[in-house]
Amino acid sequence: MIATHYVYWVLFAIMMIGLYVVISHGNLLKKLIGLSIFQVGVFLFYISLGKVRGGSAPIISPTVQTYSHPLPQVLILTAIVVGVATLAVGLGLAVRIFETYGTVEEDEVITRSATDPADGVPEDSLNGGGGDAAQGDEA
Amino acid sequence: MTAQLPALQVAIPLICAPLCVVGRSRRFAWWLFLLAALASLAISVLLALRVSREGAFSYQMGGWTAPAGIEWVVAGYNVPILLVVSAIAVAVAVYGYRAAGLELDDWHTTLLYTFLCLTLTGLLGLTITGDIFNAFVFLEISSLSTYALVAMGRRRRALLSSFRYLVIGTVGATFFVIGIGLAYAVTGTLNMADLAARVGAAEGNRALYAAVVFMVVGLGVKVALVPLHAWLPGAYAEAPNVVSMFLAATSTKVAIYILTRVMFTVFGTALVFTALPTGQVLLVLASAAMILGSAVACFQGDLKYLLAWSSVAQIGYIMAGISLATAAGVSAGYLHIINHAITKAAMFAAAGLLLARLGSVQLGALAGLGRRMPWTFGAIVVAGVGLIGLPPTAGFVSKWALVTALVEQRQWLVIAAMLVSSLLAMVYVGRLVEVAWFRDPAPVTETASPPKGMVAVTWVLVLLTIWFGIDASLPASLADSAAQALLGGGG
Amino acid sequence: MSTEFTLVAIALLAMLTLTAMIISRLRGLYGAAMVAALFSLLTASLFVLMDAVDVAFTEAAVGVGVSTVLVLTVLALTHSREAVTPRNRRLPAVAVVVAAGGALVYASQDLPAFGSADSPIQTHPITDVYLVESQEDIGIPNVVTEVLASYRGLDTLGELIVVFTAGLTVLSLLGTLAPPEDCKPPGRFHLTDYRVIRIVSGLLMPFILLFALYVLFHGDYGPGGGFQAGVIFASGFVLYGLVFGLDRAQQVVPPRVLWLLVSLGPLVYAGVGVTTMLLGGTFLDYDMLNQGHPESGQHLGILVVETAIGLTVAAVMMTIFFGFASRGVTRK
Amino acid sequence: MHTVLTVASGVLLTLGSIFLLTGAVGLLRFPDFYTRIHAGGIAETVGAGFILLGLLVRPDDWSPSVAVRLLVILAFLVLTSPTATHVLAQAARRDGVPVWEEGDGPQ
Repeated sequence: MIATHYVYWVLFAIMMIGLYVVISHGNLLKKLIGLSIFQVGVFLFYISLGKVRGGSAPIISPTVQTYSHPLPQVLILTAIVVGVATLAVGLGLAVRIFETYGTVEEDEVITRSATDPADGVPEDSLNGGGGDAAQGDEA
Repeated sequence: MTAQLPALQVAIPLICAPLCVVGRSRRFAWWLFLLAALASLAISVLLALRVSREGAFSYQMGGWTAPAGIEWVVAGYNVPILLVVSAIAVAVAVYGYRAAGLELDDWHTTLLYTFLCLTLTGLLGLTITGDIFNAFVFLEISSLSTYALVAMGRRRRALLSSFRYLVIGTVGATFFVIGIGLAYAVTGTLNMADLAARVGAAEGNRALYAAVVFMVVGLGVKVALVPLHAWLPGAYAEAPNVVSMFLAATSTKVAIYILTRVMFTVFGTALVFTALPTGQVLLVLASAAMILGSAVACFQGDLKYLLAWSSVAQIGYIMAGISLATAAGVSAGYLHIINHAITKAAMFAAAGLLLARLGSVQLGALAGLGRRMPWTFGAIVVAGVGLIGLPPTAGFVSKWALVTALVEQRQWLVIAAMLVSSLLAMVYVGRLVEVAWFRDPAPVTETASPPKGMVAVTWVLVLLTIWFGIDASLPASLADSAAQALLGGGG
Repeated sequence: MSTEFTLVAIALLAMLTLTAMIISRLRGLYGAAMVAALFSLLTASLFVLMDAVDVAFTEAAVGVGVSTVLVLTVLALTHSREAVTPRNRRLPAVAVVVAAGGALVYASQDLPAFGSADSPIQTHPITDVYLVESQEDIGIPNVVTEVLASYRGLDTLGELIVVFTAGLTVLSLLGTLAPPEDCKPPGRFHLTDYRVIRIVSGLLMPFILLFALYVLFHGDYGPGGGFQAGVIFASGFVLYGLVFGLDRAQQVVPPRVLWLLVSLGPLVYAGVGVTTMLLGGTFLDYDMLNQGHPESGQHLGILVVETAIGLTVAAVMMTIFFGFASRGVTRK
Repeated sequence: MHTVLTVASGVLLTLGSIFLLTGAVGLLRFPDFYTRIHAGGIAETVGAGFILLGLLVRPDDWSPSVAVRLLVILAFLVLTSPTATHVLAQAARRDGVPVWEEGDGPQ
């Protein structure tokens, strides 16, 4: 069991470290880093499923007999891209949250959100916008 | 050309999205979204007709036959969802023509329609696909564009709501991927029909049990089933109203669909409901959702938060029906998916009318306005009656079906939870009535009445709930054929 | 498994676990970001060890490159020090982790042994379709490219749409790209003042761009493809923007052009799908592109699709980077 | 010839590993930023360079295409690594990171 399954167990441990960081840490950026670790653990798990003993990369050549399975690799290529896209969106949100709340700690954001009377007011009316209704009527 | 319809169902909104960006104009983007929505509706009607004529059929992407390539399946179980999603999209498009501009500047309105096209693409693709990893990809398309839409909300809290949704949603999606991985390790395939065929051979496999658990939990996040609902209230309430209307009516419904598809047609009732106690656990959670959602809704001071919490409760009703795993239960669940989508869309549309006129939907700001805005509040009350589940609205029909299914299975505790939840719903709808008619009007600055198009859409939706309450033959036949397709073992 | 394989695997896995733990403990986020880059590098090495060269390439480009640059840029815009985690957050986290980890370990009892050649995955008929039949149907040596662009071309289209969505979302959050004249770095400090870095990056630029093209067009025969090429192409411009200033980078690629390129990829990709439908096949059936020779139709389809991916990925990565970076410049 | 090359390759690989190891030790033990990046820089150029050379002369499965790639890697390494060290040092000096002097004690 240990000899044949150790890879899976280590990868599960890595997933769980990532998941722990996501849930327990209040810092939004740290959460995103944790999310990446969690996902990378899953990616490695998929790739480990496709590996064949003594196999080589699935690029067909006359000298090679055994190939590892290409399908998990394709799935993970897709998943990596989805992961970085999510990371970019999360980082964009974190920047905006920092600009409006002045912090990236989730707990502080929540307290500031609860105590600040300005929070009920739409952001653009604070900036002296307020031309929205007029725009709507043009349409 | 009809053979190509399944691909067009998703390809049209997909192509419209980048075109919106190229056009760089709010009007142009709106036209494209309307076009995408109308085309999807037309195609889904055609697909529904074809399914009712000749039964389920599949479409092989790229010309590769099923397990090697990706397969799309149109059958009784996803036709109702396709219809609901595209019909709501049309309503949102017409409603959004004037509504979107009230909350967003020109540039963000253009992006709004782009993201709506993308969400539509994701939801339709998720519904129609017959390949489980492909489902994950479409799930992420719809999720990512949803995060963007929520973040467009006017209040700064929208950003935090969006971020939380992003983190929770991504964890859920990753759980789903882990589940796919475990099932793939045991069966070697990703095609849903092929999976279903091979799952039977791997009976008693513990990896498969874990796969079920991970998928149900992962999709449970997207469904917002208690206790995984934390993202929902903020996301629905802080998003721009057009977005709330679209999401509340469609996104959780599609998640519920894909959950049922995985439970019934991929893993099968024998594994999910007999070998594992999924049914009991889901029933308990559904009951908790009904009570918690309605109870919290009673204490909300903001109409949109109230509606969002009521959605949590309504998801409980749907899940209760589905987790019975009987034909009557699943059919009731589907019926409630259809009816609640229309009712909730009508509710948010009415809330949008208030937002357009008052700029706020705090209950305090609505005091005594019932007489001054009879049409708006009339819509709210009728739709509210639908949320409680009283005749003659559609809500009553589906709740009646649900109670019948529950009685059949002797789930008295769940019925009790339903009753409590309905009473609580009466409280929060009653509160709205009390605020609107029996309080002294607050001094409000009078603004122009909301655009006619928005009022028209709201009332069309409201009348639709009444119509489906009186003559439920169309939704009921769709729901019945869905239940049949799901439980009949059709892969 | 051979002994060397096991030794290398255990060493890499141990280092991977260690770095993951260090990341979770580090409160200085610049440090955490750098260790996270190391984590990605180790991951990429493991991917190579497990024969996933394309994935390793992507992870190296994305995890070590793009993610790190993005996180560092955002750290420069926000706080780089994390507050102490309150104790009350730990308990639910531990509960979730124990439950999920327990379920996984429970599941692992029935997972096929690592590397076994008779697991359900390896014995499923599609293995032969991908590894043997594909050589007759498509005839490209890199099977990963074949499966990615043809058999599961729809997933890849979806992936491209996700990238497109991410680019738009960042723009929607951070506002339109600032015009070049607003992106001039604040006076006193210029990286351009360092002659060494200016000359070295000037020397490297053409090679980076050339390498990107090589990766794009060599994807049929070796690891590589549109996505990796796009990332490398974008990293060339990111380097240029970092060294010579955002204003000059944006003069080379104006925001308007970026916009067009961002949406061009999905349009081209979906356009290929529609074309094959008009020619009588199903969506993305490249056989239709050259009806006499389905093989060359497949080659053409895969090439066009990979180029579309490369275009959009490069454009989106640049958009995202410029979005974050110009935020920093214009805010000061 | 084969034996000579194998031995040479082994020696080069060992040398490279030793340099990498000393670089790592130096990174931990040196007292200030500047000396540490010196250690890191040595490891990066000399250590990695020796390892690449060792791989280059390895006679088993030697092929021109691999050799060319190794040489290209070496060329880029020689170009980029000192540049990175240089920029780091410049940036540290601009930010006023103090230089360790005899008698300052460990940092």
